[in-house]
Amino acid sequence: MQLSPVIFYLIAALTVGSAAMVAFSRNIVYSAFSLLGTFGGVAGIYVFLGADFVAGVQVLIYVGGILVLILFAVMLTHRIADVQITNRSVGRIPALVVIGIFIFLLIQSIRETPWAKAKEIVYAPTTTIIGEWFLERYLLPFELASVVLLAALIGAVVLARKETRE
Amino acid sequence: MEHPVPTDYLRWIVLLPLLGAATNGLLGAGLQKKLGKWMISLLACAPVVISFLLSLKAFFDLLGLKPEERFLLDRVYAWLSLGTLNADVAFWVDPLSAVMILVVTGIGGLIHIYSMGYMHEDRSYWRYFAFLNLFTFAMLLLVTADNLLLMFIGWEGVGLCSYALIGFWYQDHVNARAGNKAFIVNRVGDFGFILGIFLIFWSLNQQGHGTVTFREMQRFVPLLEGQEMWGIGVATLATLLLFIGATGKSAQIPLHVWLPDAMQGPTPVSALIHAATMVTAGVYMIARLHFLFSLAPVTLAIVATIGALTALFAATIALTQNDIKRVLAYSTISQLGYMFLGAGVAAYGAAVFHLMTHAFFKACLFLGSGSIIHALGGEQDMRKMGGLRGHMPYTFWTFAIAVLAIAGTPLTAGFFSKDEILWQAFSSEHGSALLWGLGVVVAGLTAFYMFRQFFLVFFGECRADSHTRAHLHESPKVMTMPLVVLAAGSVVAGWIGLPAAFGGSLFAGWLEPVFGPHQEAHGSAGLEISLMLLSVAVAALGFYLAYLVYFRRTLAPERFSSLAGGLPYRLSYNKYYVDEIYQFVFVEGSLLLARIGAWFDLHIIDFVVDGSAKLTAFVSWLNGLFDDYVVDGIVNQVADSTFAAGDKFRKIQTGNINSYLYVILGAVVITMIIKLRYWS
Amino acid sequence: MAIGLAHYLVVGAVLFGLGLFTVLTRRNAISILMGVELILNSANINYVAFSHYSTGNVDGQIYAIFVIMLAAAEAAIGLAIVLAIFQIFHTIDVEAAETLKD
Amino acid sequence: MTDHVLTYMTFFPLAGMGVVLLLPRERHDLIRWVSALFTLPPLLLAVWLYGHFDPTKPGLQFIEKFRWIPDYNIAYFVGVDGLSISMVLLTALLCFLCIFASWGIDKAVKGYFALFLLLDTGMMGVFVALDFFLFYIFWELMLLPMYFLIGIWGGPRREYAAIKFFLYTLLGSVLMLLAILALYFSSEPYTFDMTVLIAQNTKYGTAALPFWPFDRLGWGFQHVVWMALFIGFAIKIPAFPFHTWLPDAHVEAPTAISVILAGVLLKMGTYGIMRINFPMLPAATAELAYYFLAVLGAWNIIYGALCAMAQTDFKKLVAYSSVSHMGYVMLGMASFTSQGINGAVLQMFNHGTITGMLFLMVGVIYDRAHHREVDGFGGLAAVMPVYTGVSALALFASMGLPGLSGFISEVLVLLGAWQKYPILTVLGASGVVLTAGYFLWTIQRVFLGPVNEKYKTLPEINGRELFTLVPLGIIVIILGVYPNAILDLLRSSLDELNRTVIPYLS
Amino acid sequence: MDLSNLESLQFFYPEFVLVGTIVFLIVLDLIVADKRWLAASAFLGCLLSLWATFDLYGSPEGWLFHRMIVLDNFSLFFKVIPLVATLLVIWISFGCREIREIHLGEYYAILLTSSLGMFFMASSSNLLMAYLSLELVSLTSYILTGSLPRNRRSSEAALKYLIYGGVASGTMIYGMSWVFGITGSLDYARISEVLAHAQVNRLSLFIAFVLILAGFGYKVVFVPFHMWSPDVYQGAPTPITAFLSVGSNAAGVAIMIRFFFPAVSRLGDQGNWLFLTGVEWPHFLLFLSMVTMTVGNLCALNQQNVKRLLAYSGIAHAGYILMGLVVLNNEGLKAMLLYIVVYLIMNVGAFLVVVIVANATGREDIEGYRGLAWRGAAIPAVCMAIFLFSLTGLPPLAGFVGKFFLFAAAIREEFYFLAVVAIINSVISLYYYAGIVKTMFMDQPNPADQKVDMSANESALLGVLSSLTVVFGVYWGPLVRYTSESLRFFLK
Repeated sequence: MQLSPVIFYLIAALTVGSAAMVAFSRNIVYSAFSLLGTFGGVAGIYVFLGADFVAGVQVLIYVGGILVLILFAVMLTHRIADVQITNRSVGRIPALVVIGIFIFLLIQSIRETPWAKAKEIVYAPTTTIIGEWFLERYLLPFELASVVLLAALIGAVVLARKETRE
Repeated sequence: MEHPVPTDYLRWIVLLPLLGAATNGLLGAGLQKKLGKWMISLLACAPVVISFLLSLKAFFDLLGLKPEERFLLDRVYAWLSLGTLNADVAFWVDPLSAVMILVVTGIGGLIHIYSMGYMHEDRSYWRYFAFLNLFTFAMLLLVTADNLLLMFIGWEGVGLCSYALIGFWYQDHVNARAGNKAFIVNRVGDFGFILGIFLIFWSLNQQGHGTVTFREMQRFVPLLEGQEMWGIGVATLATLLLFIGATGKSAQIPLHVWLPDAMQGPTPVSALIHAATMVTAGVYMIARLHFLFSLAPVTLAIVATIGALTALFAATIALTQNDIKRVLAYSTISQLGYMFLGAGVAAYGAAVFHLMTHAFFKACLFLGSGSIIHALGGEQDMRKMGGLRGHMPYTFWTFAIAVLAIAGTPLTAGFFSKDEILWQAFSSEHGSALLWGLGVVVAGLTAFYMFRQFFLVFFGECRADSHTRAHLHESPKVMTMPLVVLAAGSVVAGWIGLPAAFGGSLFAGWLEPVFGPHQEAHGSAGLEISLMLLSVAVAALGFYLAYLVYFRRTLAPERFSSLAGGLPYRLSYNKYYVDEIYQFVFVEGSLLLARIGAWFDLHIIDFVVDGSAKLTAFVSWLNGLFDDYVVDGIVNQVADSTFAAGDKFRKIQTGNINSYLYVILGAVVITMIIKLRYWS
Repeated sequence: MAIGLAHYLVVGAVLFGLGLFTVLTRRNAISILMGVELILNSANINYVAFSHYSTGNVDGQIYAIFVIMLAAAEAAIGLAIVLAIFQIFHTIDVEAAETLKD
Repeated sequence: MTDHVLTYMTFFPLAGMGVVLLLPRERHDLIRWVSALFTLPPLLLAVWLYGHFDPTKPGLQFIEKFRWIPDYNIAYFVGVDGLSISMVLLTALLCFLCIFASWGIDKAVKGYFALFLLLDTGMMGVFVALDFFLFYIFWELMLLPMYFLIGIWGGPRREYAAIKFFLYTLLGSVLMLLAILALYFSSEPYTFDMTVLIAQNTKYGTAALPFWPFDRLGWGFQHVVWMALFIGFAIKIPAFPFHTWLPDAHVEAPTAISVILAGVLLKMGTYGIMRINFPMLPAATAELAYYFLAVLGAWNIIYGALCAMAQTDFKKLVAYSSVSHMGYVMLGMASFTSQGINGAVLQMFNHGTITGMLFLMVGVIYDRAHHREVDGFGGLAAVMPVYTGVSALALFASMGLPGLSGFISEVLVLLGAWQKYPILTVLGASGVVLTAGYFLWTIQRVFLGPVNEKYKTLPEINGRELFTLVPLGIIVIILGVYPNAILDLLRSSLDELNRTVIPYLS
Repeated sequence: MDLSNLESLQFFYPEFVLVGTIVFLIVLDLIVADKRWLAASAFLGCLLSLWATFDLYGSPEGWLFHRMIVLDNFSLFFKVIPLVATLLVIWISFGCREIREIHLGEYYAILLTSSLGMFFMASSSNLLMAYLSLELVSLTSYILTGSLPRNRRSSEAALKYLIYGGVASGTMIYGMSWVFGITGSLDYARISEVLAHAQVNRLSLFIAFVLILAGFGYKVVFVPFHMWSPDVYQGAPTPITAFLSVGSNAAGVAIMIRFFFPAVSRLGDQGNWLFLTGVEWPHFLLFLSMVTMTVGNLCALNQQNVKRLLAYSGIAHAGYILMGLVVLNNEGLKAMLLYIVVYLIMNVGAFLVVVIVANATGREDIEGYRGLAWRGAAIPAVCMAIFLFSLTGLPPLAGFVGKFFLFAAAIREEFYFLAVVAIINSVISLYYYAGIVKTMFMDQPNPADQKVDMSANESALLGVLSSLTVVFGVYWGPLVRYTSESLRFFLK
C-alpha cells in the first residue's frame, strides 16, 4: 500500500509547523493550542507508519489528557482576565543558530547512517500483537507501568492536596 | 712524635676548671647566699691553681723525656668517628702546649686571685667566677686538644665566655652589644676556621689519610703539595681559611673591631681574655699548624703583612685614645700584630715567645689599670686621672715596669721577644726589610703611646673630681700581689729567650722538637745587634716625644693633632671609621637582607600561596556569579514573563537550564563537527 | 520520491530540535514542559518509524506507548506541583515564602 | 611483650585516648595525669628499645608483620632501623614532656588530651611503619588532630594557621599517595612492602618520559615519582618555597603543639626522603639531590636565618630558625657521605630537642607576659635568672655552639657536604654566622639590658616547666659531649642506605 | 538462563516483598492512627526485602522476564544499596521535624516505590526497562521533593526537578531511539552483539551516546546535567535529600555501568573493557569527570547553606566516581562500587547531623553550626567532622579508601593528569569541609544559639555510621571483597 507523498508532506508540515508555533509563539495560550496540531500530526504519522494502535493512544492520551492538563496549568497560572499573556523568550538568535547547526548535523548523520533494515515491511493491524506482547514479553514493564501510574496518582494527591490539618 | 707517652692526668688540667665552673654555675647563687663569697672564691681558684700545679707536673714530665720524645697524650674516649673521620676527646701536651698551659693556668690563676679583690662588691660574684673558670677550661681545651675539631670547641668556647664576660654587666645595653659584637665577629672568623678544617680533612682524605688529628696531619700534610682547589693550592687555601679564624680570634685586620669594645667587661677579664690568653689563640693555632703554614708561602706572606699592618694600624689608633683600657686594647692588637708578623715570617718560636712575654706585661698593665679604675670608682678616662703615683705605689711601680717592658726597654721581657721578631722579620727567608721597618716604626709608636698613658695617669695634677680624689686608695693585697708577680715576670720572662747574639735562647731550644731546629739567621750577630740598637733608638725617640708632650708639656699635643688639617688625628681618634663602615655595610646590610627576605616570604611566597587560594575562591566566585547573574540574572530581568500573573511569581523560574543546555549543545555540536571532518 | 525511513527521521529530528529550542529559549516552566513534550514526540516518531522500517515488529511501538503513558504521568505530577504552588500563592505571603534563594 | 614492643609503643597512646574519652570532662587533673600515664610507657619502651637495639646490624629490627588486607598485599608491617629508632626515641620523649607542657590548657581539656594522644600514635606510627600503605595512613592520621589542636587551642589567628597547615600538608600527602600508587603498580607482585619495593629499586624506569616537560628535563618515571614524593616531604620539612605554613602554624599553635610540630613533624619530611626516596629511587635521588636537596638546603639555611632575623615575634623567630636548621638536614643528606648523612639524622634529633626547648621557653614567657614581642621585654636575666640560664643553653645549642649537640650535627653535615658541594657548604656555613646574629640579638633584646619595669615582678620559671626543659637540656649537653650515644645507632643503617645510592652517583 | 515470566518469579521476591509493603502501607495508612506503625512496617518491609536480596546470592545468573532484567551479583549489589539507603532514611525520617508534616502513609509508600525503581535501574537489560525504571525513580523523586506541604521551597524544587528531569529523559530516549534504529533491538545483549559485529556509523552512535548520557548524567549528577541538584537538595526535606544524594546517584551509576559496559563494550582478557573504536565516550567522560569535580568543588566553596554545600560536594563526588568509569577496567568499576558504599555511609551520616541540627534550631546555614561542639552537641559535631573529613578523603576514614581505589585505578591505567586534577580537587574540597568543621569547633557560639540535643535513635544511628566510617577506613578487606564479588555481570 503506497500512500501519497503529498499527504505525508502535508501532515509533516502540520506537525512541524505547529511545533514551530509552540516554540516561537509569544503567547503561551497559542503555544498550548498549537500543541494540538503537533500531537495530531504525529498521530497521523503513526498512521502512515502502520501503527494504528499507537496513533489511537496518541490521540487519547496526548490530546485528551496531557494537552488538557497543560492547558489547565496555563489557565490556572495566568489570570484569564489578563489580555496580554506573554510568553517571552530569551536569546532566540543564538539558540536558533546552535539548534540549526544541530538539526543539520542530525539530518546529516541520519542520511549517512546505515539503519537496521527489517526483512519485510508489513502494514497490518498491530493491536493484537501489541496486546499479546504486553502480556507476554512486556509483562514486566507493563506491570511496572502500573506501579508508575499508582505512584503518580498518589503523588498527585500528595502534592496537590489542600492541607486539612490545622 | 710517633710515640706519645700515655698519661691520665692531663684531662684534669682541663676538666678541673670546668668542674669549678659547673659547681659555681649551678650552685653558686645558693652558695654565695648561704656561705658567702669566700666559698665561691675557693671553688673557683682552687681548680685553676691545681691545674697550674698539674701543668707544672706535665712540664717537668716533659723535661724528663728526651727532647724528641717530649709528648704526653691523654686519650679519654672516641668522640666522633664516622667514615674516615676520627676525632677523639684526647689531650696532649708537647713543648708548645706546655708553654701555653703554663701561661693560661699561671696568669689565669693570678687573675683569678686578683678578681677576688676586684669583683668583691659584685652581686653576681658567683656568675663571674663560673664564667672565668669556664673560660679557663675552654682555653685549656684549645691548647691541649689533639685534633682540630676538639680544638674548635675550645676555640668557640673562649668566644662564648668572652661574650658572657664582656656582657657581664648586661643591664647596660652597651655592654650587651659589645658582647654580641665580639661573638659575631668571632663567628665570622670561626666560619673560616671550620671551612679550613673541612678542606684539610677532605684533601687528606683524598690521599687516603683523612684526619683532623695534629700529629697525623703533621705526618700526612706533605701529601697536599700539588693539590689544588678552585685553582689555588689546597695548602694555601686551607691556611688562608684558618687564618681567617685566627684574625677573628686574635683581632687582626679586618676582624679587629671587637676587641676595643670588649673592654666593656670587668678589667680582670680584659687582662685574662683580651690580653693574655684568648686573643693569642690565633697565634697558637698558626704555631700549632706551622707544618701546614710552612707549605703555603703565600699565606705566610699574607700573615706577615696583615700582622705588620695591624701592628701599625692599631698603634696609630692607640696614640689618640683617652680611655685607659682602650689604649691598652689597641696596644694589644698591635702587639698581636707583632706575633703574627713573627709567625708570618715562619719564626713561630719568636711569635710564641712574644706571646708569653706579652702575657705577662699586658696582664700586668691591664690589672694595673684595673687597680686604677677600682681606685677611681670606675673612671676610665685618662683625662680625668693624673698624679696617681703617690696614691698607689704598688700599682705605679708595677705599671712602670710593664710599660718599660712593652716599650721594649733593653733587658725587659718585651725587649727580647720583640727584637727576636724584628730580627726574624729582617733576616728570615720570608721576611724583608720593609716588614722590619714597619715593626720598628711600631716600636716607636708603642713607646710613645705607652708613655703617654703612663704620664697622663701617674704624673701631673690629679684631674679627678674632689669626691673621687678623697677616696683614692691603693688596692688591697689580693690585687697588688698578682701585680707584683706579673711585673717580675715582665722582666724575668724574657731572659729565657736571649737572642743568639747574647748566648742563644733556652726557649727556642725548648720548642725545637715542635718547630724543628732553630733556623740560622742570614745575618751576622753584628747586624743583629746594630738592628737592635736602631729599634731601641726609635723606641727611645717615642719615649722622648711622650716625655716632652705629656711630662714636660713643652710640646703641645695640638701640634700633632692639627697636622695635615687634623685629618690623621681624626682618623686615628675615630679608629679610621671602621666600626661605622662595618655597621653600615654588614650589620645594616644583613638586616636589610633579612627584611627583604621576610618581606619576600610574607608578600611573595605567601602571596602566591594565598593567591592560589584566592584565585580558586575567585574562580569559584566567578562561577557563582555566572550562576547568579548571567544565568539567573537573565532570568530575573525577564522576571515579569513568568507563568504567574504580575510579578508575584518571579521566582518560579527554571533557572539556568538554558545556559547549560547551550553549553552541552555547543560541546556536542563542536565534537560532532570535529568528528564529521574526521570521517569525511 | 518515495517516502522512506529517512523522511520520518528528519521530521523527528526537526521536532527534536524545536523541542530543544523551546527548552532553551523559554523562561516559563510550562512552556518548557511543552518543549519536553515535543522532544518526547520526536523520539516516539523515531521509535515507530524504526519499528516499521528497521525491525518489523512492534518493539518500537510498545516503547512509544510507554513513553506516552509516562508523559501523562509526568504531566499529572507537574500539574499537581503547579497547583500546590498556586495554593501557596493564595494562602501565604509571597515575600515570606521566597525562601529558595542562593 | 618484647615481640610487639613497637606495636605497644604505637598504640598505647591510642588506648590512652580511649580512656581519656571515658573520663568525666570536669576532672581536668585526672585527665592530665592519665594522659601522662599513657605517654610514659612508650617512653620507657623507647628507652628499652634503645638498650636492646643492636647497632652493629644495618637491617631492620623488632619486626612485626601481619597480613592486614591480603587482597592488596597490605600488611601491618613495622620495624626499626637506626634511622627510625632515633626518631622513635625523640617522639616518645617529646610527647611525654609535652603532656606536662600542656598542663596549662584549660579549655576543653578532655578533647585536647584525647587529640594529643591520637597525634602521638600517628607520629609513632609514621616512624615505625614499613608498609607504604600503613605509612600513609599514619602520615595522614596526624593531620586531623593537628588541625584541631592548632585550630581550637591556638592563638588569635589559629583558624587561618590551621587550615593553611592542613591544606599544605594535604596537598603534599595526596601527591605522595599518587607516587605510592605508581610504585605499587610498578612492583611485581603488587605490594606496599617497603622492603620489597626497595629490593626492586632497579626496576623503576629512568628513561625520559616522552612528553613535555619531562622530555626536556630528561626525567623518567623514577624522577617523576621522586618529585611527587619529594614535594610531599618538602612541605613537611619545610623546604623553601613550601615553608610558609610553618611560621603561621608554629606561632598560633599552643606551646606543646609547637614543640611537637617542630620537634617531630618536621622530621617526617626528611625521614621520609631518607626512608623512601633514597633507597627506593636511588637513581633519581642521585640525579636530583643536588638541586632539590643540596641547593634547596643551603638556601633554606640562609633564607630561614634571614627571615628569622627580621622577626619581632619570638615564636616566629624560632619558627624561622627551624626552617634554617632543617636546611642543614637537607644539605647533609644530599652529600652521600657518611659524615653528612649521619650528621643529618643527628641534626634531626638535635633539632628536635633544641627547638623543643626553644618553644617551651617561649611558652614560659608567653604564659607570663601574654605577648611574644622580642622588643617588648628586656632585662629578663635579672628577673628570671634560672629561666635565662636554661634559655641561653637552648639558644646557644641552636646557634651550634661547640660542646652542645647542635654543633656536632651541624659540623658533621657541613663536613660531609664539603666534599661534594664546597660552595654550598660555604653558604651553609655562613648561616652559622647569621644564626649567631639573630639569636644573640634576641638574647640582647629579651634578656639583657635594663629591666623592663612592666615585668619586674614576673615569677621565675616553675618546677613543672623546668621539668619539661631540663631533660632536653641534659640531652643537648650529653650529645654535645658524647654524640656516639645517637651516632652509634645510626652509623651502620645509614651507611647501608648510603651504599644504595652511591653507585648511581656519577 | 533465560526465564519466562512465571519462571522468573522465583528470583523476584525482593521486589515482591517491596511491592507488598507498599500496598500494605497504603492500606495501613487508612487503618491505624498511630503513624509510628507506618515507619515500623516500612522499615520491616525493607529489612525483609534486604534479607531476600541476600538470599538470592548464589542463585544462578540469567535473564528474567523475557530478557527484561538481569539477575547477577551486580544487580543484587544495587538492590542492597537503595535498600540500605531507604532503611537509613526511614530511620532518619522517624525523628525529623520536617517529615512530621507530611502524610506519612504516602511518604513511605513513595519512598519504597522509588527504591523499587532503583532495583530495576540496576538490573534492566533492555532499553525500555531502563527508561521505565529511570522514570519511576524520577517521578517518585519529584513527589518526595515536593512533599513538604505549604512549603514553597519544596514545591519549587520539585517543579525544577521535574522540568530538568523531563528534558533529560526526553533527550535520553531520543538517543536511545537511535541506538534502537542502528541495532534494531532494545535488548542489551543483542545491541552488544550487533555493535561488535556489524558496521555501524560511529558518528550517529556517538551522538546517541551523548544524548543518552544526558539522562544518566542527570541521575548521577554530573556537569552539565547537575543544575537541578543544589536547588532540589536544598528544597527537599533533608531525609529525602540524603536519599537522593546516595540512592538515586547510585542507581544512576548502576544504569550507566550496565549500559556502557555489558551493552556497549566487550570484556577483554585482563578485566579491561574494549570499547568501540571511533566512539570516544570514555574521552568524553574523562573530560566530564574532571569538569564535574572541579565545578562541584568550586561552587561548594561559596555556599552558606549546608544542604546546598553538600549538593555541590555531591556533584564533585560524582566527578570522582566517574573516574572509575573512564579507566575502562574492572578495577575502576570496583572502585566505583566501593566508593558508592562509603559515600552512602558518610553522606547519610552528614545529612543525619543536618537533621539533628535542623530539628533543634531549624537552621541549615553554616552560621547555624557556629560553635556546635560547645552547645551540648559535641558528639554530633565530632561525627560530622568524621563524615566531612571522610568526604575529603582523609585516612583512616572510609572516604579515603574509596578515593584510594579510584586513584589506584587511574594510576594503573596511567591517567596521571586525571589523578592530579582529582588530587587538586580533594585539596580544594578540604577547604569547605574544614570550613564547616571550623565553624563547629573553632568559633564560639553566640549566646542566642540554642542548645542542640538529639534523640536516642538518632545517636544510635550516628554512632553506627561514624564507627563504620572509621572501621572501613582501617579494615576494608571484606568490603573490597564484597564489591569485587558484586562486579560479576551476566554476559550471555
